[in-house]
Amino acid sequence: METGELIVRLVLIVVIFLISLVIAMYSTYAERKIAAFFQDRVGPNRAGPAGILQPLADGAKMFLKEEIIPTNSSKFLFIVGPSLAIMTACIGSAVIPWGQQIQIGSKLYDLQVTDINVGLLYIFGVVSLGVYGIMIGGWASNNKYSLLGAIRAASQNISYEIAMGLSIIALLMVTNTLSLKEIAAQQHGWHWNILRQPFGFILFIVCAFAETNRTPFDLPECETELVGGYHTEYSSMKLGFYLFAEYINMFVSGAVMATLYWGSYNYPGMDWVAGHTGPVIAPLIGTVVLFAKIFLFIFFFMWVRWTIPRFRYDQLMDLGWKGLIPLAIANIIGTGLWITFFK
Amino acid sequence: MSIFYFIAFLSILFAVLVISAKNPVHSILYLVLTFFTFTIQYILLNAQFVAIVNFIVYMGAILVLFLYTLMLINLNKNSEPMKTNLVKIAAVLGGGCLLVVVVAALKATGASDPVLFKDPNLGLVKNLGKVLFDEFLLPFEISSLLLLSAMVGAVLLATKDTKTA
Amino acid sequence: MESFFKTAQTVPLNHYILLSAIIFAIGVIGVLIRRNAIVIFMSIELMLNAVNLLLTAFSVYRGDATGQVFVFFIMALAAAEVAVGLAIIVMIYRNTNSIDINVLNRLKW
Amino acid sequence: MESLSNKRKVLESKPLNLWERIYLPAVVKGLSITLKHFLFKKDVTVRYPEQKREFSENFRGMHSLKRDEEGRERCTACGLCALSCPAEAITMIAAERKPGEENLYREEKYAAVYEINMLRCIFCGLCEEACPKEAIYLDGDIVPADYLRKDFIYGKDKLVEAPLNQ
Repeated sequence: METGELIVRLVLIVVIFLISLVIAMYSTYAERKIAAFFQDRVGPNRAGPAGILQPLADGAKMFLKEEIIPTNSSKFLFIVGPSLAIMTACIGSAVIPWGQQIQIGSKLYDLQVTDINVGLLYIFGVVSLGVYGIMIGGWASNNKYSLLGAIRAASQNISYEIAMGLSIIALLMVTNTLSLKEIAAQQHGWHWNILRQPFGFILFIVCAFAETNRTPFDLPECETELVGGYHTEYSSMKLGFYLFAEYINMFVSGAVMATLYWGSYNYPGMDWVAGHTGPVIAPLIGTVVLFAKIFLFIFFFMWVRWTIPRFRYDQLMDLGWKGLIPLAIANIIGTGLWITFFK
Repeated sequence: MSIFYFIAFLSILFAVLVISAKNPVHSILYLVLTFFTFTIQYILLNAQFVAIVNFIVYMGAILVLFLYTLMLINLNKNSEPMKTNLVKIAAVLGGGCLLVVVVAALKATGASDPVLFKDPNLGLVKNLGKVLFDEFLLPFEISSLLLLSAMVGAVLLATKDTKTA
Repeated sequence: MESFFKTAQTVPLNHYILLSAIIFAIGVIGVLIRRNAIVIFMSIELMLNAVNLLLTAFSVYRGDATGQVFVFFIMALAAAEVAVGLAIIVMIYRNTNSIDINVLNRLKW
Repeated sequence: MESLSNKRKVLESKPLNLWERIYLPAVVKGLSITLKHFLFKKDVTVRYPEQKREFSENFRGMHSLKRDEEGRERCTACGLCALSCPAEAITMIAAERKPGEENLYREEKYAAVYEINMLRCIFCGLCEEACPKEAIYLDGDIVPADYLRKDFIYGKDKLVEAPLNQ
């Protein structure tokens, strides 16, 4: 790897890291604002114009709060839990292609940290690892509610991972590759995968809700039953890490859904735009389009949160095992038949 | 090259910690770390697909299941009653003997060629898929049957018996 | 990337075998010294993984994908084994309120 | 048991049929309702410190100690308000009026110290009813927030009405 490419990669890593942190910060603000609009309220509007500085105020509050480590907790693991949660949330974005190749000077650079040829499985692995942060934190707190939250998180994540994997398999049968870069490139113009796998997408997004622990599947932190769920004992920035991890997860899963199903950086008429703007501006427009899609998904996550009540735990398990998994298998069979007979 | 030895050292260290940790939850977490070092070994061997499947299946599913079961059972007694020291020493001796035999056999063969990547694309999905669905199609199908029967068996075992309970 | 993988190429096959043997022996010792059924189970997983590593190393050494395909079969087997094994352990726990294998020396409760 | 008032409604909880078990139609319906609120409905909140909703006529807010038409304090420190207070929020120390203070206090006895602990007060208005001199009324604003507990003990400086000719 030559130095030029290395520098671009490093810059990209830092930029993506910063972007995901900033987006996570402002997701908290957006969540509160959007919740307010859905409930005919105003939302935070004190810190700065229209409350735009609210995340900074929240962050300062988080840092200044007293940090409590329960006496009977397993202290090392108590600290490892939130760190692991935010780490697994952050590394998922490494394989997502953020745009087309961009031309700097006379060279083409990928807007992707790394293109491993099992990229999709990598994301899947990172997602499946995400539950460790919750489980370790919940167990280390030495608290019944935390432990129950951790157990719920574990069984929920394992159950929905299966359905998620099966829905991805149907997608793979269509795309014939595991590399996210190629999947993104295949969806040129308006050939988005959602048109070929609408049913798989619905399964995927339901599983994504479960994997990111968002309402209606936020049973691990269900405050009506479990006080605070797995983060009952957490305070200060360690709690902040858990909350942050949830929002980063939301951002990354939005990016994955946009990349896999909604055409990544592609948009109808992109060739015409590329012809008129040149090789530097056009990929950037594509990146903007990708981010617009991601923001739409984040909005959708919040929209659903403030609309749909939480599932009961047995309903959640029923939906996962008796609903989504058979449907995902049916989807695979249907896709197979379609490929065999119509392609 | 030195990466291999470092990672190998870590694997052995964590493996020893797995069997020596008093608290079973700590054992599992050390096992996670051990498997993570294995994943790195696979990547060093350029067996990308095996690496990622090891990552997903072992770390993401099997060990979470272990952790889940352990938390479900929730043994509040901090440590299980350990076996007596005599048994422990005997066990270590037995394991050591096994190791010595294997190493001796290895010595007898005397082969120590370096591992060369004859085919750099060996561990990639395309290559493995072709072998798996061509040569090993029947074992593959049979393993799916195995998984299905295991699933049925697990559900049957874990369901509470309504007659006796 | 290419130069990165060159580093692994100088490791003799012997050392992979040695590493696997050590891990395998640790797994065996773990089975022998522990009384907690779950930890014993984990030691078995450790042994399976030692074999996996060795199979992959051989596969790369021989330039033959068969070894890696076998790793998948072992993983499928391990998954099945874990599902059934953990179900049995949960069942044992329900009956005896313990997962200590020394309690299990009776054939009938 | 037979219902006496016949107001009881019997809710039927049937098992969900297939259409309901897909969840999606209900989900979409719910989403459309919330989206309507998101896009079209005006927010109903009052931005409090800047905007205030009008108080009702019988609103009971902060206390004020009244003066009579000549600007003299009406309170005679009889202690009936303190006695009637269910939350025991009121304390006072009485003093005798000196000659030359007739323009300040209406009666011979007056409250040298009059304190209400606003953290204890439940704004029931019993002091207002108990007062024989019509000296105390709960006609003020909402008691403002503060940082320290001691700042919620309101003395005469905050309670007594401003003098008339100012």
